[in-house]
Amino acid sequence: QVDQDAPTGGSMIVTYKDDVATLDPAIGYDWQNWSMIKSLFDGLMGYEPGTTTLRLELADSHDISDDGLVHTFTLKDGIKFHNGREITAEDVKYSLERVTNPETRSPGAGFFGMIEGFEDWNAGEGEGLSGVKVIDDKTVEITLNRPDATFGHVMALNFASVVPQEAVEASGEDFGREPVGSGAYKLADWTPGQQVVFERFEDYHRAGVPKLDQITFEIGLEPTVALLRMQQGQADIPGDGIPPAQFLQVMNDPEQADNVVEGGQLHTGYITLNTQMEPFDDKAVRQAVNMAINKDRIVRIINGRAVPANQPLPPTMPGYAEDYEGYAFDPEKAKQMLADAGYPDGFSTELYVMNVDPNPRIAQAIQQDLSAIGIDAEIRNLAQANVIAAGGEPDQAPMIWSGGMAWIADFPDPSNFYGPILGCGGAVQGGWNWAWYCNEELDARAAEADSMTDPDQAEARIDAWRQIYLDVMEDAPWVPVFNEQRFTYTSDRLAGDDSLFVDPVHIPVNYDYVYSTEAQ
Amino acid sequence: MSVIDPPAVARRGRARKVAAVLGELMRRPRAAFGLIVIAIMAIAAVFAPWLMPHDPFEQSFDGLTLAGAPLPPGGEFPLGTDLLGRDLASRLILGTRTSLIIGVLANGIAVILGAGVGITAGYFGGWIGAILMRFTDLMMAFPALLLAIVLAAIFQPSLLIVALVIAMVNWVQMARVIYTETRSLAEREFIQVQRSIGSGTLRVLGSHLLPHLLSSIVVFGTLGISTTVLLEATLSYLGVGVQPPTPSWGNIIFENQTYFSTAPWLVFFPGAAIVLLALAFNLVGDALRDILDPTLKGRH
Amino acid sequence: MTATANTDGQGGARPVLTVRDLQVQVATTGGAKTVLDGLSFDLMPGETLCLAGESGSGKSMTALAIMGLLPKPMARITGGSIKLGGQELTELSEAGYRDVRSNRVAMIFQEPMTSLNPLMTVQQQLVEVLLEHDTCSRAEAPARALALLKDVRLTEPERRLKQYPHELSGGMRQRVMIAIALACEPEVLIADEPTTALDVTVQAEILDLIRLLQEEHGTTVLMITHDMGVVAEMADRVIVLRHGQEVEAAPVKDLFDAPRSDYARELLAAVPRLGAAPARPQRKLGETVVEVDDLTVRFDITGGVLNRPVARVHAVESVSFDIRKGETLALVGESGCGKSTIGKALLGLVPWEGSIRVAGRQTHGLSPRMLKPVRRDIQMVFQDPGASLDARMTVRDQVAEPMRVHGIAKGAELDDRVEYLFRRVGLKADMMDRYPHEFSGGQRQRICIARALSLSPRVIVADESVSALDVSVQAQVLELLQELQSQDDLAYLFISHDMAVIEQVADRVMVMRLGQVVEEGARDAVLHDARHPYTRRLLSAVPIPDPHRRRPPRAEAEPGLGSPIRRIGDPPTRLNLSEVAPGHRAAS
Amino acid sequence: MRGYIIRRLFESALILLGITLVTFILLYLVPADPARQIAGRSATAETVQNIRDQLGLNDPFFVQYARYLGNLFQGDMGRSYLQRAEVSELIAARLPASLMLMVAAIVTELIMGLTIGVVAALRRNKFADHSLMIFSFVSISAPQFVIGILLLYVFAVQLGWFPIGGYGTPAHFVLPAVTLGFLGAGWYSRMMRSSMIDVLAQDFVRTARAKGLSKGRIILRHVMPNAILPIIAMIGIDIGLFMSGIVVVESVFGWPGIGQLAWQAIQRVDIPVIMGVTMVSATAIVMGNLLADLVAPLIDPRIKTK
Ligand SMILES: Nc1ncnc2c1ncn2[C@@H]1O[C@H](COP(=O)(O)OP(=O)(O)OP(=O)(O)O)[C@@H](O)[C@H]1O
Ligand SMILES: Nc1ncnc2c1ncn2[C@@H]1O[C@H](COP(=O)(O)OP(=O)(O)OP(=O)(O)O)[C@@H](O)[C@H]1O
Ligand SMILES: [Mg+2]
Ligand SMILES: [Mg+2]
Ligand code: NI
Repeated sequence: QVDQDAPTGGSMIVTYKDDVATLDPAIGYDWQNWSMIKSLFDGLMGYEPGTTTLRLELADSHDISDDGLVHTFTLKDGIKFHNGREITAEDVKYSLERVTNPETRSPGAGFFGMIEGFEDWNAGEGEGLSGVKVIDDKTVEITLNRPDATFGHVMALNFASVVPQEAVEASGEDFGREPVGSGAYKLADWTPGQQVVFERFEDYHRAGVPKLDQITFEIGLEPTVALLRMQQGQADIPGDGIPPAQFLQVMNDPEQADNVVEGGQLHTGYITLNTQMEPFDDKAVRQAVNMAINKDRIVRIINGRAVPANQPLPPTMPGYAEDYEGYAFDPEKAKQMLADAGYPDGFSTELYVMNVDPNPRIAQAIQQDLSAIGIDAEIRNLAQANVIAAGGEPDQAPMIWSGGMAWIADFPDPSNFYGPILGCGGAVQGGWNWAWYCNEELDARAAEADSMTDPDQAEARIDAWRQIYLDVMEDAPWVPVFNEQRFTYTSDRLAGDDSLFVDPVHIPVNYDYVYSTEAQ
Repeated sequence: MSVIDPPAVARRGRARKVAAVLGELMRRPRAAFGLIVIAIMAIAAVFAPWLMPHDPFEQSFDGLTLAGAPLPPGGEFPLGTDLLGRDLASRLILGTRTSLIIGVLANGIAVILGAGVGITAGYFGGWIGAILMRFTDLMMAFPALLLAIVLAAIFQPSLLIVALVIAMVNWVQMARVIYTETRSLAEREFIQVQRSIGSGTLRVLGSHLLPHLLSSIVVFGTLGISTTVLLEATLSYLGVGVQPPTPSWGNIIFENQTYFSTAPWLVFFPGAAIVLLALAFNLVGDALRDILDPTLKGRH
Repeated sequence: MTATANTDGQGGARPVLTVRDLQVQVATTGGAKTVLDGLSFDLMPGETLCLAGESGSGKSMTALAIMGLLPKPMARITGGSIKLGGQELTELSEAGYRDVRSNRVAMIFQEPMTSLNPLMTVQQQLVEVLLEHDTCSRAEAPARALALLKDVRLTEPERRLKQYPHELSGGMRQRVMIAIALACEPEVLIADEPTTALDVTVQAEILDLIRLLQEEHGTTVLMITHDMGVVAEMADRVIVLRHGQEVEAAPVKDLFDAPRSDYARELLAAVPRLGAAPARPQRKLGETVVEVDDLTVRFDITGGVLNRPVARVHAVESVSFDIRKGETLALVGESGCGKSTIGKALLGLVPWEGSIRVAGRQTHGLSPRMLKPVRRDIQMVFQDPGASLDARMTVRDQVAEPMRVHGIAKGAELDDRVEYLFRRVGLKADMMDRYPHEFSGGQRQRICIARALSLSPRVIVADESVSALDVSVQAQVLELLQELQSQDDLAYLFISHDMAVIEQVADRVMVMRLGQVVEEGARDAVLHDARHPYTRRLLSAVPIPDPHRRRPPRAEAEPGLGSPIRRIGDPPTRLNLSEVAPGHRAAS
Repeated sequence: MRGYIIRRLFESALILLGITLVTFILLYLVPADPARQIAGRSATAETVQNIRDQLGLNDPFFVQYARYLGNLFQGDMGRSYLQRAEVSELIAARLPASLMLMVAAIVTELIMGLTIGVVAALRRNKFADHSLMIFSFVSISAPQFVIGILLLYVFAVQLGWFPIGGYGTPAHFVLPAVTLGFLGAGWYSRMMRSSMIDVLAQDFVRTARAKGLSKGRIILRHVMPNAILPIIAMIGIDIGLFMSGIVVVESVFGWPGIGQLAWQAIQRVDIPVIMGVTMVSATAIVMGNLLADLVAPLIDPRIKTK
């Protein structure tokens, strides 16, 4: 997939509206800095460019004990931080302990719950993660408290990036502004609110990578303006994508449409139905709602930039049930079901939505569909933080349209769509399980699936997950509405395999592997 | 030259005076135009259900192209459709309600409050003035958007709350301008005369200061219409105001402003409605000021 | 008389200014109204032509028409021609007029209060006109400005240059206006009641000044005045106007000797002559209604970067007097000596120290609410009628307002009373629904009087209340005041600079200078047996309404004229009044 | 006057203190938990509690407020919850850009607004007046986003006179300043027109004409200074309006100012940043008002500052 002979050199300009919050891998957790951090830092594990296939990154080897509990990593030789120091096993241990240290307040700490000693350490007790042992300079041994098939993916998360202790300590809280990692690029300049510049890291551990000499992120540009810049040849990638308002315009212009790469995304947009609030505590009502939503029309409203969904998992995720039909759009039947459930005249409820286009529009489409079966949903159009707060209360938001805050997978594994958003663990005050759906049996099956760590069991594990999600749909705590598609618009100056431009883990593109046609 | 007929003025009595002023307004073409526009909008607001060509909430299937683009004006939808395929004309007519309430009522409260505070502070000066003006400064620096967010989360969003928030935010500007003008008017001799007559404060403020402040009040009052109608949209966006799908001119603009290059009618028509409303009030206000300012009589 | 050679006027010389069949109309609510009808006259080089006539007869309109300053678009010239030299002015564009104004024809306006820009210092307003017409270089301008202020005898001219109009008394402002008008040494000077607000000494000085200018530069003067004394003293020829039409035009002596028209005869008969006033009717004086003891008013002058008080105006220093029921106390004194300020203090309009009792009530420290009943008893007619009327209210409402405030009358009764008051001051009832700007200066003054009378107070402070009235109306108003006095035992504090008028109305006279009383006593004692040199000077400056009699030479101003503005902590020395005769006291 | 300034500064400090309290209360009432924003989606309830403890969010309101004030007096505005950077640094990095834009915008709107106002007043009820009036209302009613993009499209893309957004050279200032200026220009022009009309009718203007002064001088030296009096009061107001317009304009033009910072912070309940930005903008507004009150007596000698 990756053109190893692609020339190196050249540069590109990526535009963004929002300022980069931080480049600290333990802190950064929005889709904008996620990929940037990926290019500045490396962890033990990574992905094949353009795919969801795990590969070794800084690690030279990864051995798993038979019971799946002990993972032994050896580091590659001669790998260096941007500051020139060689990376050792100690750095791996330090990095994992840093991200799980409560003082760090990392939003990713919870991912490492399977590592032995996490509970104590994360509660502020003990001396580090007891499960992480440094065997020698190059070897680190990580012991888990339960077998976990997702562990490889977890070690590929940004949060598991290896950071140099001395640089972290020198910068303190400002490490996010002065990041030092071992990624393909190093930070060259950061002018707040204006630009961030990455430069090729000459000592990168993969030869011939990255392709570009320099990436400039121009900050603070409204997407509409970014598009103007693109059209004037002053930018190579609008980082925020093609603005919805200009989408059709771009796509209807063959010359521009030519430069747009379309791909899937590990994303699902859904409506949560609070299963603990009347009347959504009645499964029949939830199913009726599922049948009432005209997903095709919603997709049309957003100019076809998504595909209708019928289950939680997106089509590109392993475990997606191809032949599952879901709840077909059938308002008549929905109405009947409501009547059978004791709501012949429907009922009134509220639909919470984040106030950024196109979400209020989608909410209005949903509202119209609901009113067709007699449900009168009042829209509560609020700022993101307020919607999240309302969802975290057991009795506040009967329905939430998840768009804008919706789930994009952290890593390409079906389990990632379960725990916080559908499992009992998330159905707590302040949790992300806004449907307040808690099915203990499914939780148990999920734990079981994740303990199938043997590569031979991979197939069976995926099947198990597939069934879990189908069973979830039976209970209908959500109305999956659509899976967003990605449309990456690039300039003529950039080249590379299409998959690099819709890389599932790098948004908007895989910075390390795309190359410049102007390079030689 | 148009002239107020003398007998009508010669008889005093409030009602007659108002009638005379109204008659004079109607005699001025521009003011009459303004009055008519206001009347039409008021009628549109009251009789909206009978005037709308379509259901303003119906996301009509043929209101969007297959690719999901809204339809331009013409044909079945006289002013085109919005991004959900709803009839823009109907939504504008229904939106008149919210916008009139905000632009006239909320803005009116703000004007009255602002003028009141400004006059009081400017006329009395001293510590009353200082306290009022510092309070005004405080309100001006007040993080109103934050307040809006809190209110949105605590209360059910409603037009009343928006109106209150807007009145709270907008009176400040008025107060400051009126304050400075009052300060310099209060030094004038004809105001001293009032004191020497023993006129009560209310009389001095109402009968003598106010007419001299009228032009500023007209300016602020009419410009305030635009700003409040637009502010309502911001507040709706933050969840305080009317919630979708209820239309208001402001939120139609706000929702669609990024589409103005691809679907300009979505911004143009509601924008034109706001300008028209503000302009209408301004025409009437200007004429009123002319009529009430005798030194300008005969000019128009 | 200075320029008798020119009296015949129609001699061989060509007129500087020719007015022919001038007609001016104003737009009123009732349609166009002609305020000037077919006026024609010639102004010969160096002569002084006086326009006299009753208030509202169109005198100011004539002046404004010549200046091209008729208030547009209310008033406009509807016929006739105005020629300056050979140039037709009525056809001039605004830009063309610029060279004429100030440079060739300058004008002094009737109401000084509002005629100066409140935001510019006196110096700026003077220098501006000098530079505009290239009268002098930028560097010389301040010195010229200073010289001009000295020419118009402004006290402390250096300081005045830096002051703003609101810091000056009415007379001072008028002098500044005159300085501005004289700045470019125009060919024609139009003076609309130039000395109305001035005390007699200054009036005499200004008149002398105008004459001097006339002699030196051959300036032609068109003077508008209602004061027959001034007419007699200044005019070569006189035109008497009535209702916008010429009633009589004659050389001044002919007019005074043998007026041909009835109206002119009437007018001359009404002229008060100093020393000719009848004795005041002997009335039993009632109890004291106003008691002023040790009244002191001071204003701080702030300056410097930090705007701290740098000096203090000692506007009134320790003045004591009382007025009894039915008595008229006249207050005379040079402009800026604090006369108006005393009046304002009586009404509680300026902060003051000392003691004031009105009808037995001490007013010091009273709140506005507590002052309200006091203010029913005492009313003031302000000096500048233009500034003291609200431009946005009909005059009917303004006259009715005090009665509404005090709840004296309502409805039809109120209407009747207002109408009655209007008639009493000589205004027609059909004018009641007009706004102040639609009246002439004298008419406004009468409106103010009507307003003050509306409450039937016990005391009226009349601040230059008849100064802008032509003699016939003045006589009417004075009669009215006297009538009210004899009917209701009204007491007056009568502020005026016109000695002849004072002689007519006053029971007692108080002469002020620099905030202090210099002489005080019964009318005849002060006017006929003046003890203080200042009083004598005042009296000698009174113009005599008889063109054949020359005013006796004026007593020279004493050197080192003081100023009410003093550094902080340096109060003026207080004068001691000593009794020179029973009831007659004077400073030594 | 010095006493007056000192007193006003003291009052301003009190106002700012009041603003901190109000803002703090509001933020306390906002039903969104910053700890959860920090903790992320994968966090457990204990982690969230832990974070609340660390940030002191569990303390009683007044303890939190007192702590904030205490730090503020030592010049410490805290660190951003989400960016982890010092709030003072975040603001310092952006404030100059915003302030410069503000000055540029105010100059622009004054030039535009006053000119329009004067022309409209002089051409009162003529064609020019009516078209300028419509212009004013359109400029007030048009969303700044739309104006900004239109200007960019015409002057940057089509004509190529200015860069397409960004910051640095004087050329970068023009379009954002004009966009922001539009709103103010509408206000100023209406106010100026109205007060010009009042002043033109006054006696001293007649005096000025009688002096034979040129029309230009009469307007500039006599009418405008008097007409501008009520407009001085707008300085403070203007800064307030500016602060609300800045978010949109900065994002359209990629201007590295505090508007962006503020907006993101509000969206994500980043309390220290919200507090910091509020303080900065409140200070600007309060100072603007103070300035207006100090300038007024300099221009109008009749107003006394006692
Ligand atoms: N705008 C106006 N509308 C109606 N009448 C007006 C207007 N302006 C002036 N007049 C009338 O025009 C007449 C002439 O006024 P003018 O000012 O020339 O009088 P005047 O002779 O100067 O009187 P005075 O000595 O009192 O100043 C007056 O009767 C006045 O009432
Ligand atoms: N508000 C004020 N601030 C400062 N000085 C003032 C103020 N009002 C009056 N003065 C000064 O007080 C003094 C007395 O003024 P006042 O108006 O009483 O004089 P006047 O005797 O009435 O003079 P005129 O005959 O010219 O009207 C003058 O020197 C004047 O400049
Ligand atoms: Mg006159
Ligand atoms: Mg006086
Ligand atoms: Ni007409």
